[in-house]
Amino acid sequence: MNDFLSTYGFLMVTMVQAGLLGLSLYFPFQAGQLSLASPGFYALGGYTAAIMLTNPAFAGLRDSLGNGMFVLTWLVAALLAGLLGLLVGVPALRLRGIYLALATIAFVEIMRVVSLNLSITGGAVGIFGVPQPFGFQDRWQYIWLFLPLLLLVLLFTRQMERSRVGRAFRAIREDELAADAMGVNPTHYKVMAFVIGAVLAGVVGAMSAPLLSSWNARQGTFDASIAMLAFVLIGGNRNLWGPVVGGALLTAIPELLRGLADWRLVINGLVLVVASLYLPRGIVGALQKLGRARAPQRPTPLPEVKG
Amino acid sequence: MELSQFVQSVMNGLAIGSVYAIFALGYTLVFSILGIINFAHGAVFTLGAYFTYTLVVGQFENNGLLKGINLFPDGSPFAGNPWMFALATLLAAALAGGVAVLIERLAFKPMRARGADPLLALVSSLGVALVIVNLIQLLVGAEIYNFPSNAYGETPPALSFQIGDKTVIIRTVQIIIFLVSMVMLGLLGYVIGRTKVGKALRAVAENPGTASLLGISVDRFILITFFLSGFLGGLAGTLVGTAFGVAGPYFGVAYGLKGLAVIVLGGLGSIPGAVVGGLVIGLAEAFVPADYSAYKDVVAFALLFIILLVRPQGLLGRAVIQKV
Amino acid sequence: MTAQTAPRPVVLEARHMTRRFGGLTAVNDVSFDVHEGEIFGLIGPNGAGKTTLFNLMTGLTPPSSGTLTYQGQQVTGLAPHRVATLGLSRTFQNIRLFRELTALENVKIAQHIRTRAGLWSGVLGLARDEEARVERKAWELLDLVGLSDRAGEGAGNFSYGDQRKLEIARALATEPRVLLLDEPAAGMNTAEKGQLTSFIREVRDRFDLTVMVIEHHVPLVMNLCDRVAVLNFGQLIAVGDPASVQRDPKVIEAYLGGE
Amino acid sequence: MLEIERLSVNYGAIQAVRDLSLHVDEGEIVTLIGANGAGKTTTLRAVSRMLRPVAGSLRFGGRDITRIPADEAVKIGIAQSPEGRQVLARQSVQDNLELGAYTRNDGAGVRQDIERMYGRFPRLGERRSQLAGTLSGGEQQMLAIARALMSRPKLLLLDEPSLGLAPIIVREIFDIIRELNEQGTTILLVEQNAKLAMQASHRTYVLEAGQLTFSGPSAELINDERVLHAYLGG
Amino acid sequence: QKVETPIAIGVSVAQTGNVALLGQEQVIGARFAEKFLNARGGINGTPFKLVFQDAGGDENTSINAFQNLINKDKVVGIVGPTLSQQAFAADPIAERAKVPVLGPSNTAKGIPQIGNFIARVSAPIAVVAPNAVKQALKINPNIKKVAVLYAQNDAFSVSETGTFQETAKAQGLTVATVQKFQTTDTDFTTQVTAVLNEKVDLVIISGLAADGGNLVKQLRQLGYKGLIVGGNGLNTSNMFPVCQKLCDGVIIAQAYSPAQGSAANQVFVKAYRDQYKKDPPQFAAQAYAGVQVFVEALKVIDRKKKLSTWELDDLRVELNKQLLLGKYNTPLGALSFDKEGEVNQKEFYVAQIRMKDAKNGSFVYLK
Ligand SMILES: Nc1ncnc2c1ncn2[C@@H]1O[C@H](COP(=O)(O)OP(=O)(O)OP(=O)(O)O)[C@@H](O)[C@H]1O
Ligand SMILES: Nc1ncnc2c1ncn2[C@@H]1O[C@H](COP(=O)(O)OP(=O)(O)OP(=O)(O)O)[C@@H](O)[C@H]1O
Ligand SMILES: [Mg+2]
Ligand SMILES: [Mg+2]
Repeated sequence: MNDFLSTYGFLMVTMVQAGLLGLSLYFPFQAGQLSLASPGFYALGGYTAAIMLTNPAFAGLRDSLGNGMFVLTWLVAALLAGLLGLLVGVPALRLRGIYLALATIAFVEIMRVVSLNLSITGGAVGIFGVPQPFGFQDRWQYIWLFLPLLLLVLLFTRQMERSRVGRAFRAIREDELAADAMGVNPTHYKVMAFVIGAVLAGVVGAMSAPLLSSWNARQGTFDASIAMLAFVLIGGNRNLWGPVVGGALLTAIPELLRGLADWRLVINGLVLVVASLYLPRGIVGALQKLGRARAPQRPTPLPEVKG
Repeated sequence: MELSQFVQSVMNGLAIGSVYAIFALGYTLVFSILGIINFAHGAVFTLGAYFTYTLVVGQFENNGLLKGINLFPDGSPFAGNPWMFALATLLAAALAGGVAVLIERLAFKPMRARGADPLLALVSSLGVALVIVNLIQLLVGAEIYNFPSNAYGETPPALSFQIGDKTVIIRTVQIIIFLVSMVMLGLLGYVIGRTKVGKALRAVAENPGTASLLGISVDRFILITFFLSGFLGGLAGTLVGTAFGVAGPYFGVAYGLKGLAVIVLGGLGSIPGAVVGGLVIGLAEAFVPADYSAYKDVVAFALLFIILLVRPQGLLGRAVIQKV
Repeated sequence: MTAQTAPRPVVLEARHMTRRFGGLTAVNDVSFDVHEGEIFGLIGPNGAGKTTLFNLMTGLTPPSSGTLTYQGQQVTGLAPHRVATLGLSRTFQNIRLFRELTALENVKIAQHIRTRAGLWSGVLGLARDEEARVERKAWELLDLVGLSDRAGEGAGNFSYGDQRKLEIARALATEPRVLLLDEPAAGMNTAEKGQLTSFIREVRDRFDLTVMVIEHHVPLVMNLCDRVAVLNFGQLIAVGDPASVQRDPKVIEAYLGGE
Repeated sequence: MLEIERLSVNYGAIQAVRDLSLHVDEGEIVTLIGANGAGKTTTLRAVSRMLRPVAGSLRFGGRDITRIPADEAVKIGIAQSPEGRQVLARQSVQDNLELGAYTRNDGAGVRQDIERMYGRFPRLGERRSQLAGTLSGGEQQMLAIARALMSRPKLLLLDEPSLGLAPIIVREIFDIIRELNEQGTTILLVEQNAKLAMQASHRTYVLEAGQLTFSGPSAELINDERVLHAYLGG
Repeated sequence: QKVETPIAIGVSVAQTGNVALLGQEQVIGARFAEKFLNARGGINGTPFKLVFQDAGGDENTSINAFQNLINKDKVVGIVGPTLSQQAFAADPIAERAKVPVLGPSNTAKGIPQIGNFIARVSAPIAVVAPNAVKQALKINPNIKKVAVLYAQNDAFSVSETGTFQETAKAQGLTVATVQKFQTTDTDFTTQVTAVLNEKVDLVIISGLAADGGNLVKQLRQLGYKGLIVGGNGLNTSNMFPVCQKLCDGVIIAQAYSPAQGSAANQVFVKAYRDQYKKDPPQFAAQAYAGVQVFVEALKVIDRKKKLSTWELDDLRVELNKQLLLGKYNTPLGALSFDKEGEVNQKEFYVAQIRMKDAKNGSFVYLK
């Protein structure tokens, strides 16, 4: 068991982490927005944590807060990502479809190049020697951070989907103009979805910097954008479990294929193709199709209050 | 800015931009017809260059299953003569077109048939790209390959002229790339804008269902599109390879991001847009002052961001007018 | 046709509403009043500008000039969701349901402006009562249009006529004061059109609405409407009670065609 | 000319058309009526090969067309003016009409026919270079019908052609239907304005919940109590 | 848990991904060492084996590879990973598990400081950069103005260019322009025309093979006639297909030279040439050295106490201790380590490229 954890513990953590990142894309998706900005906010969160945890400027704060410092990095990362999300989201969300996707990729790319050029982010080398939180000895212990976060986010998402806000998101996804005409303010909810995703990605980033012991500009790239999109699509973009399953699976597959040596990534590519061919609604979509959708139940009638 | 410097920057911009443009032509073609972003385009582009290399040189380095192979012990029939090189390039491009057709058949068509989200094509094409890139690496290694330096005959490597007492220079290969991309643009523009085939393609692009209701064989047109796109990609791969070397299996994939930026900036689905977008981004990069060269990509993407905010449909894209 | 005794108060005032598309003036200097509780018909040849007028009234298309006021408040210049909040709701000529969502959800969504729950109260489940109300009302409205036994079906799977009914239910869910119907009978057969007439009246009475309706089916218009306005080439060529409009030679020539 | 035998069409688990058999003879106008959701559109879409039936067969001019692709159906002479119009929104009116004649190779004849359409629908003539997507609903309907005519079909499938049209234009459409029929075009018509359609057609089929309930000469059915009650608002 | 035989040494380099160009040379070097050293008796007569785990080009894959090597493959030590950024992420894993790591190509500052178990055979060759500039001045004493170009997204190039710039200034040269690029760039027209504008007589490049090669090519094609100095990233024949004949004359700072005269190297070079018909590249030599260092340290331990009798955990610790003590005659020349694990490499080299034809060339050792 211990051996298993030591070998695959890190993988398990990154599977959960990928699920969380997939979810961060899923929020704008719910409101019909194809945003690929998450790696930008993820990188921002990571840098925030890495800087706060290693930069001498914060030494005093670190000493006085102890492990609380880690919690503080999450909060600061959430705040910064939220603010930046607002700043980027308000103009960008006037765009639609691929145009929005590209604007968000542009954002990711700008973040990357800027962080390569700043000294506070350590340039090309990045920041290293990020300390471990809560006396963690092994990487698998990060599951104690990521798993609760995942459960929390899933709960949040489920509740939100069943609420008025969730319905507004879906309405915009289906037909923005009709939603507007039916009283849903599209800008408001699109920005809200985008910012929620940004905050989540930021927090995940802040938790991931200690996980990797280091942080650099390679963490938030176009490739990551596409990978996260694949998480959502392969998992299924119409159900909150989709990004989680997709992220976990796509993260695990190349590792499980290690035995194939040189053929590893060829097969990984084939898996992607086959999955997209045979799971047009994603994995979770396919599973849902098996289990039949339950017809909505009429609520027990109350005494009629007719006008 | 001095005139000579300005002219030089314009030339630099056009040179860089035409590489983006020629990559983007085939990319945008598939997008305009099927509305899918085909990430495998970069891989097909790469393949084009490798195919040409195989025809012209036929020997591989030390790191793949094909190591030590020599296809032409007596020298390749395509070597040593620019016309034969051009022929090899076209053959390779046709092969790349064939590969693109194969990709459509195996990776996209079944998906359409199942009514999948068109975004999923992005994942599927990503998978295809992964397969191709890693197969290349498996077969011939990650080495950098190149064509014989006399591929274009004994042309001078660069041309220069004087403005005042300053010299302005440009590489010959880049002039060739620029010209070829213009010719391809002209041809494609003619076919799509002026012919019945083009009209049918536009109908397929807009709504395949309706198109087939009008008697248009959607399937065939999609195949034609993929072939053309692969052909253009393959051609571009070879040309860019002669300019910069075939820098390993990822060499085409690296253009994917810029290529995407280019077609979106130019306006999705607009063929001239791909070229204009390429040149605009090239120019933007070229005009970044030397001291800020580190921020070249920031400038390109910031420009993209701003242009999109002002013109959400891209430079030459047509705004989708929705009648309510 | 209900004979109007005393004129009821004006709720909608359109003044000089104009919309140009390039060289084409789709709506040209149109002014009219709509009275509270009336069913006001809008007819005219194809391309006369009827739908465009609805778009101007609901904020989907900004007018080139002119204004619309609703109970003294200016409507033009507001975003569509603000217009909806004021109490104007509509259906679309080219049906625009949330196709992949269920009929029930379509109707629930439209109660957005009449409910309050924000992100956190939704997530923390603090808005149970409101949710229950939304749910109940959605079912009531589906009952009203006769679709409650298909509440869980995707709206896009409904046949054309049923989609129109669902759109009406969705528009009603915003609790409008003014209901704008763009060709509600299109795609219904003659028998159904007859039922639609009484349905619209019933809805008007039950929810205390003012109704504007665009329709090409002349018997329905004549039967249903208290007053009718006729547009031709963007201009208002006649307004009045159905009988007189039907006799107007300009209307016969442009729209009805001679027998 | 058209024989439908025991046709069944499903949407996933939903059976939209069940075991339907009907035929349209050469030179006939046949009307298909039925309530919302009866399966009329589904039937037409099966004939134009836009939908794949789960059972049954389709024959056209003696040839089995159950499995041919949709574009092939146009080539052998079947054209459809579809429900929801489906004009190509990003193409001009003129381009839409030209694409309607995609299967034809007589350039001059096509140009002539286009002018003829503009003559019949002056509205379209005024709007020839406007993008079809910005046309009014009724204008789009005219375009959809005109476009279907452009291929000079042997069999014309019209799905609610009067939908959204002003009375004056509805009359025009039915004039065209009669004229075309006199020139030899066979027509299968789906209409909600049942009376008008039955007056114009030779025979009528009544569909209910995906199945045939009555059929017969239009002139007879139009006076049938049950039909009168259910579809004519009598 | 006892050590299993044959003793397993882990190699975790980029076999896939976009740094595979480097990784595949490291694989060749390591394989060579395995074959060659085993043929010479392995570890005092018992052969050892290498276990490869692909580290890809990213941090996560390298961590996973390390976890596999340490826990599943039970290696005694690891040669890897390829990139410094990967090392910052993966090395702490080995440190925690007390498994010695030898970085074959991690040149960034701070690598050996990651921990006691982390050492490297790749010198952060700031030392050699000055020599290359001095060589250029020796060839052309009239050099006054220099242009410096570097890949801003490559950790090594960024630190190397710092040394280059300092040296240039120390030698009394003016740095007329500093241009940045990315290793993924291919078109350098803008940078080159900026350089040409300054009319410099020396160009110094820090980058990798493809971008460096393209820079050289484009400099020459656009008319630059002066000397070019290339950093250690350009010390690879992978550059030849890119700039072809135009590579000729470029002065290269080397951490490894086939011309290095030691017997260890000459045997290695000969064997490599026999098999691959060309000189061994630096990455191969460094990977070879990494494996060799492990093997030699294991030999010493084995002499004291048979390896098969060791507990794995103890052996790893002992190996790390022994490793840092020894002196090694590798193809890189004589190596030893300081107590942090930083390599002490005695010799660095400066060479000039001589192209025989468009494809084949060699690095001619200068001095
Ligand atoms: N976005 C637009 N661009 C150009 N012309 C437009 C646009 N929208 C509408 N039009 C034109 O304006 C005119 C009025 O259109 P509108 O849809 O209001 O007509 P309508 O009266 O509703 O007709 P119908 O009864 O056919 O629905 C039409 O001729 C149409 O072609
Ligand atoms: N895409 C679809 N998916 C699922 N069910 C569908 C779909 N299209 C139609 N249906 C169902 O099939 C049945 C027949 O529909 P069809 O459109 O053929 O009816 P119709 O007779 O044309 O009705 P209308 O007069 O309203 O157009 C209806 O119950 C409808 O809900
Ligand atoms: Mg209208
Ligand atoms: Mg129908």
